[in-house]
Amino acid sequence: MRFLLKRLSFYAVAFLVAATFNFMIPRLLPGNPADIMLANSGGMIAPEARDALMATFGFIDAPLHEQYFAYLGSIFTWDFGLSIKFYPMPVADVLTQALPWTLFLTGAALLIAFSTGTLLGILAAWRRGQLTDVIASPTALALQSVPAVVVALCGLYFLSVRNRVFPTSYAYDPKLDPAFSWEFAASVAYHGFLPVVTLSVVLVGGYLITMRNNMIGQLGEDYLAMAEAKGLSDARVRYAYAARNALLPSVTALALSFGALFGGSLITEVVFNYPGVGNLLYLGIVGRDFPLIQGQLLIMTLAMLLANLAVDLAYVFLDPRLKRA
Amino acid sequence: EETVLSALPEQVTAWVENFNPFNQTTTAPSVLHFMYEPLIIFNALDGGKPVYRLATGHDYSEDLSSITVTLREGVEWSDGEAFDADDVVTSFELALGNPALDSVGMAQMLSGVEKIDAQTVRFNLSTPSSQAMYQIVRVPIVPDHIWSKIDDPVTFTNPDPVGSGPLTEIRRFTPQEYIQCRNDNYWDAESLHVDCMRFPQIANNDQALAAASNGELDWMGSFLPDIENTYVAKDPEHHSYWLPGGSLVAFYMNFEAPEEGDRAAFNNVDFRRAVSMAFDREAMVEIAGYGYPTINQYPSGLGRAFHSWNNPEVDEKFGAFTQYDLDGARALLAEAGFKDIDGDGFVETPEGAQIDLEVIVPNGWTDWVNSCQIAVEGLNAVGIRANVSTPESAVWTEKLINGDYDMAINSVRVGATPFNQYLDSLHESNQAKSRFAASRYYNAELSGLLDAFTQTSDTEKQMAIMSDVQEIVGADMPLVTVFNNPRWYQYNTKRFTGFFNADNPVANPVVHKTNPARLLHLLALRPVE
Amino acid sequence: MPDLLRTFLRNRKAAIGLAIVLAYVVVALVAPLIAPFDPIARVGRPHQAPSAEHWLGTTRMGRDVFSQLIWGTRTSLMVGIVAGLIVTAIGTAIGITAAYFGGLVDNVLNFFTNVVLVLPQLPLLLVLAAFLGQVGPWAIALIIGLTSWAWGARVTRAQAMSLKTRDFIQASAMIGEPTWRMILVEMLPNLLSIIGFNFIGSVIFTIITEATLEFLGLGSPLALSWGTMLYNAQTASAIMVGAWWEVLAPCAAIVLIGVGLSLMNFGVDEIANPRMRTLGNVAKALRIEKRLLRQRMQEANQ
Amino acid sequence: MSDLLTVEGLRVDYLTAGAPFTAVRDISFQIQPNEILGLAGESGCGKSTVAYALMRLHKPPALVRRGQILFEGRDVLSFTDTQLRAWRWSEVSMVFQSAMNSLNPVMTIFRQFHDMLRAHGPITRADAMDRTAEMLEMVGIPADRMQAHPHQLSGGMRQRVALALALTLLPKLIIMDEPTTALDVVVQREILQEVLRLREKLGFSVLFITHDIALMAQISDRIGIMRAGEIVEIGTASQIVTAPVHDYTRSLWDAMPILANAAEKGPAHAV
Amino acid sequence: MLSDPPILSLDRLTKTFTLRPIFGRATQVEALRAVSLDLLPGRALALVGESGSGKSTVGRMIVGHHAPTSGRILFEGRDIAELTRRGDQMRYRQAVQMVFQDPFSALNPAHTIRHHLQRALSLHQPEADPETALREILDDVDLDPVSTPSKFPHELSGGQRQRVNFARALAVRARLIVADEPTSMLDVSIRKSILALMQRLKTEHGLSILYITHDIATAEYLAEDTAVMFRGQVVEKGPTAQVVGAPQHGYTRLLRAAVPDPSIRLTGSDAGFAQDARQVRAASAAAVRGMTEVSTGHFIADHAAGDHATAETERADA
Ligand SMILES: Nc1ncnc2c1ncn2[C@@H]1O[C@H](COP(=O)(O)OP(=O)(O)OP(=O)(O)O)[C@@H](O)[C@H]1O
Ligand SMILES: Nc1ncnc2c1ncn2[C@@H]1O[C@H](COP(=O)(O)OP(=O)(O)OP(=O)(O)O)[C@@H](O)[C@H]1O
Ligand SMILES: [Mg+2]
Ligand SMILES: [Mg+2]
Repeated sequence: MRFLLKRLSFYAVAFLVAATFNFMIPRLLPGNPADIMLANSGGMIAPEARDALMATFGFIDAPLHEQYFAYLGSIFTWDFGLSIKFYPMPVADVLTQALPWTLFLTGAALLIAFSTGTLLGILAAWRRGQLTDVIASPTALALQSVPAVVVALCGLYFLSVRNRVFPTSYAYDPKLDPAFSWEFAASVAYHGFLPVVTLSVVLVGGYLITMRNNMIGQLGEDYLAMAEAKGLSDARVRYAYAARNALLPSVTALALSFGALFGGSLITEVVFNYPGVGNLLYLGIVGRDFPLIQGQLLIMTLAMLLANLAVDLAYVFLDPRLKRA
Repeated sequence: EETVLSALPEQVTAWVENFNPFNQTTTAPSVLHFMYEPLIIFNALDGGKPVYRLATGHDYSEDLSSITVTLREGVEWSDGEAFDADDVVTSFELALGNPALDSVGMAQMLSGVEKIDAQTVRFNLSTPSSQAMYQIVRVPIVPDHIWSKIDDPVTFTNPDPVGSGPLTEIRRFTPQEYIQCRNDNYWDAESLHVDCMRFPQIANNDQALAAASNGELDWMGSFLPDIENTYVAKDPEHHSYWLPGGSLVAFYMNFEAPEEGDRAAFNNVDFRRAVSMAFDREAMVEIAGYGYPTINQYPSGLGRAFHSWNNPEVDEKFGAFTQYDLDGARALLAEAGFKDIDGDGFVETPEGAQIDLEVIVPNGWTDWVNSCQIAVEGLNAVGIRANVSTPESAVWTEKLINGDYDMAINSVRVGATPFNQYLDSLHESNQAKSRFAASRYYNAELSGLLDAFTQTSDTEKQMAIMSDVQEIVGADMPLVTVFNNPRWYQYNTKRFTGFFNADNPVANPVVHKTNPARLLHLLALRPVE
Repeated sequence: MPDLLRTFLRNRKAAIGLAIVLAYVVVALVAPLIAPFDPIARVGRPHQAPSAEHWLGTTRMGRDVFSQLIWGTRTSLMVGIVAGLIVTAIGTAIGITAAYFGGLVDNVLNFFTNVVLVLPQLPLLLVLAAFLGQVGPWAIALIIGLTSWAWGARVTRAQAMSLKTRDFIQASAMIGEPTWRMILVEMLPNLLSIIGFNFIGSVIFTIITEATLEFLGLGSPLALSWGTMLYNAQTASAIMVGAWWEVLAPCAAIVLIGVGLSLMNFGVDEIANPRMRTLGNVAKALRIEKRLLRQRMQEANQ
Repeated sequence: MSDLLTVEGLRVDYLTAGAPFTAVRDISFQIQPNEILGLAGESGCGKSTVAYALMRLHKPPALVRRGQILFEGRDVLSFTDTQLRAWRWSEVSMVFQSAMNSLNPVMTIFRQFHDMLRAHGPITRADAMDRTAEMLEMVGIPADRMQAHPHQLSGGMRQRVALALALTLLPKLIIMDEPTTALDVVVQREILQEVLRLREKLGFSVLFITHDIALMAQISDRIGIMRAGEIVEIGTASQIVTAPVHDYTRSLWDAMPILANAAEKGPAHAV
Repeated sequence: MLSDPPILSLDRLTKTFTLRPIFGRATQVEALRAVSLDLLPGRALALVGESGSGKSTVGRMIVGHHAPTSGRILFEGRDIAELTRRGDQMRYRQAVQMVFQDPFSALNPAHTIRHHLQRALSLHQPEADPETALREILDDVDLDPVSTPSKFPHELSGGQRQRVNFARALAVRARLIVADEPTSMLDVSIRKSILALMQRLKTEHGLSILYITHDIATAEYLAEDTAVMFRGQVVEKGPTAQVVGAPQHGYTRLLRAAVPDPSIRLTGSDAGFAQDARQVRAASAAAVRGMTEVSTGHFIADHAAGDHATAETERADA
């Protein structure tokens, strides 16, 4: 339990630091959101009207520390103010609308990439120097160094623009209403296909290489020879013994890859006009939607921390050496 | 069978359920005009002639200090209530009483709104002006019986809109699409042949192009690259476009530039003319703008749309200064004493001060960035040291307003007459107050002429005043105009006909929410068969 | 040192990687000599397809894509290397310091590292880039350099920690080596492979990230780099109008250098991790073994 | 043909970047039923390589180039995978150099037994538990420790678990590759005593590999001395102790300090 | 023989480690319990005992790697905890050097042998001509002075590496060497030559040696004095001839009996050993109240009657 408490307190402090950081950034950004908003709408506006608008957006000229505490409070009440870009929607609502899509996108991609990457990594290590390895490893290597932008653009060009196999935007057919129906699910799958594949392609290489290296690290271990000597089948030795143990460092690597996952999903969402939080963040940045940026960074940080925490827990679960009966 | 028109008035990442017509930013783009009918539509393509909608007439008082507007009889709101002067008064009081709703600036323009009788309203102006009605009609007219009960009209999202326009019923609303349908009580129902408008959410040009070339959109206004190939060629029979000239694009020079050399140069009219001659306007239009903008080589910056106002003498006298002529520019510079003294390949002022121009352009406004690069190529070619810089648009705006720049590309809205563009950009009283009047050019004579323009409603007199204005601007060249932005407009005749185009230039055809004439356009459309 | 290089080059993957990277370096160095056109001059009609004159076609602005690619190599590579150096320097310094001094120093540094590690990096980078306004490639290099060191610090620390428990560190402490010598002379050389790994990885990361930032329009559109090329292609809807060369050229350049650098990293990994080294022999032994087994079975059956 | 195991001209190469390295060259020996054969030699002489090759556990880049391994007359090297799996552990098992590493660190002791039992025929969980308990008690470990993970046991206990594992299927031959090097002498002695006791009870053969020839002399019936991949001398334990023939064997004895009073008793010093 | 004052004395040295596992409560490990020993100049003291009995901990505390929980370490009569002046500390550090068990890990793989020795020389013998000194030292440890300096550690065999480690101690002009199982990772065939080297260093250079091992036979070969440790306590100490030749304490006897003896064949029926072992271990774990001198300089421990409750729970082997 001590371990968990320690991790939890780390995450709490990390969150505070990150939150403070998030607070600082938009306040240092040049440009005034109201002006940008009005410039975009093409109006010439009187200073009084402008100030009145600013006030409705919650831009009070309070001292910094008051703003800061109000901001910290907002974390707990989940009240990030009103979005400028989506005025008069509260940021929290905007985010709540977008979050499921990002979760779907990243979750599906993570699942696909991690399982395929890990599986191929196991096979590549097991048959190292053989065909699987010779093909999969260099491919993984190449994929690992391809930016998400490139994959997304190529996917968009070849599969959506040249050959209209997949749609270029949306999370589902706009003509449909969200419902628990096959039709809707199929539409979500169809629209999500390219984004998920893009993101998976970007991630899979890293997982493959990590797993392969971990596996190779395990291969010389005596307990594997022992397992084999015990007359266990090849598959059992490979998965229940070698892969199971090699998975541990892979899980740590998983935590480290969340950054890439979030970054990748941001790009993917922008390129495929996918209505997730990454896309929102980009819009927020371009439109100087401070409340949105702030809320955005905050939940992204929170998501990172939760993901890391989940990995910590998984690690404890996977490694009995940490438990101590 | 219902007729549904798919339109793309603007690119967004998600529709926001906001039908407050006073909101200038996130309101659904079909609220103004389609849901809330304007009083009058001034048709810029028809010399600014009024088309009466909720109003049936307007009269300036003799001294131009007030306007009396008569309202149409027999108009009903979509909930069946009758429309009358109370609605108009309430609407203006909302704007006057809530600065956040007053995006048109009524507070400065009006001293009050009076109900004369059920069908008559009088607007009292703070300062006499013959131009006031153009602004007044921009205020949306909302029903008194609903809006007088709203506690906070600023944050009110108007979830169940009651309007006077042709399409008031929100049939379906999702962040990715919404459909707005016919008002059963519409007063002008016989003109209306479109049952519903569908607004798909589209986030960027690429997606707009994809949807448009697929034939999914009937009426839109997007930048489509290489339009002949990417759009028209996909269905030559039905896909078409028309890009009439819009806002004026000009290079602004800061007469109070921070560096001494730059400042001196900008205050020298020959230098300004040389700059203008160094600009390859054609390349800007053809390459940076894909051929979509309308080139503007009027020395007065008038623009082709206002050709009927043109003073040909000005063209004759100063026309050479808007032609691309590098040698001419060099000669002009040399003549005016701009020489390369230190041998770095770039000229200095006659006093020997360095000239080093930074041309600012908002990051991301690609056609402008490219125009600036073409401009700088020309400047460098004639020996003026210049380079481009791309601050964020917010910073760019700030710099323009604060005068913290050398040269900038910028645009000015055009109105129903040439008056607006001159007023916004060159009137003394506006200088340094907005980004449109950023050049800090003070000319009392010009300002006097513009003031006089507002004091008369006599067209003859207005023409004469405009001629003089053009004379001054042409001679002084305070701005280097390069082209007029296109008004983005594409249409598909597969399902509807009657679209405005160059052969049928009834009114501004754009579907964007800033164009009131789009209502006329909507009413002109007929479903196929 | 030459020994190390030889081991490195004996690795086929590493050698190929090095060759690719060197090719890029050469291109970057002699860019002015080999670029056929001025990369920012309009030298052709807009969007000309690849031809004998314009090998990779022209951009929407009528600029030569090939020349842009060559000049872009210079920027992108420099940015990658500069940011890589910053990342490696900070990561190594923090990692070694934390590991060597341990205790409170370690706690503080490690905490700091972990915090940076759990921040969502790309989103933050975007916000920072926007905050700085028009950011040129150098500013991007700096931003990336200053925000991306945490991973390197973590692996360096881990490696240095295990190194610190090795007896030779204690042995040199016992003969009275001063601290700085222990770190610089005794520990650092043994961390070279992890540092190299970190550096190469950071270069890849920076090149990718820079391209991404610029693609999103958060860089300076005037810079000449692969990311800007992508951005300009994007704003010109190059994909939509069928000017694939404008998009694919920078994509290919990024992918290829990425692969080259990754291959080098593979090499570094194999040097650092002897288990990785024997892969070729493993395959060979397997083949022979299979053949022998078949023979034996045949004999047994006869 | 009463030999349990016959090794004929076995050669094992390691493929390296340069020329292949021959770790074991032309080794031949036999093991009789119920016999302990010791294999001694300095580090790197190829002892473990032999052990692994006997069970066909060698992994590339190791390669059995030549030779024959006959187990009760059957040619091990030409077994199919299925035959091999069935043969392993039920007839030949192995105790590895370090028990610390030969037990899977993330599995309970019971699961490691269960896995092995299942691989050699259907067995219920309850039966597997009974069998595990029985085996653990046989080597002196309380049965309730079967749910422990290896890291929860001491080194000596782990070595006993490994021994119990190796004995579970009552194999005819157990290969022990330096089973006690990681332990201190007292524990080592306890475990070896255990092995000997079990052998008397169960009657299996042992290939005992170590570099400690004094230890080997105490328990082996016959001893082979290896050097650089070859067996330089093989003979009965007493012959190797009292009358070593090969110089290398003698030098091995010389290199070992022998306890003074032990030397008085034994003739090892007198060459 | 006992007239020389000890170069180093351990006075009731105690060391308690606190283990903080990720899960569960912190536990205390009493690695050393009131250990007192004397090291005499020019002599070797062997420290033998089972694995985990605290032998290495003694060594590491002497070289200052751990601080004592209580008790004192006296160097030439002065408590080293009181050596506050930098010069004194340096002098002590230089005087006491350690040779590790793993010969490879003790040399920096990134540097040549020359680097290793020259650094020691330049730090501690700045006046000497580096090349000559280097050659002499290599000669002293029977390494080829010509070819060895330019080699990297991985180019040497284990025995050679261990010689380099001794050479480094010589270069520092150490007076006491703590050798923690210096031969256990070496081939049997060269073990004796390393022992011979230590023997020679002791006699020719007058070095004191703390020889940590669990191999009684080598202790007998090298050391004049022997101390036997069990569970963090010294249970028997005295001249080697007596401690090894005629052990008095139960645990020493057990240890002595367990040493492989080629002349005695083991049989399976000899079940008594394991039983003995269990009993002796239980008895020896109890706290030591004092030492009884059974003959001159030969002490054995008196154990407290009750079982000493150790915090370690995982210790017992059965
Ligand atoms: N994977 C490998 N590649 C190349 N050579 C190897 C490999 N594994 C072992 N060898 C070599 O084969 C020889 C025999 O090794 P083996 O492990 O059988 O020795 P050993 O007698 O068991 O030694 P030890 O007593 O240290 O366990 C050694 O010289 C070793 O260096
Ligand atoms: N740094 C440490 N932290 C916690 N416990 C330790 C530490 N160092 C040693 N111990 C514990 O102290 C006890 C004595 O360890 P030490 O290494 O001194 O034994 P040893 O007699 O040298 O054993 P071996 O013969 O195996 O080397 C052991 O139980 C060990 O687990
Ligand atoms: Mg071995
Ligand atoms: Mg020890």
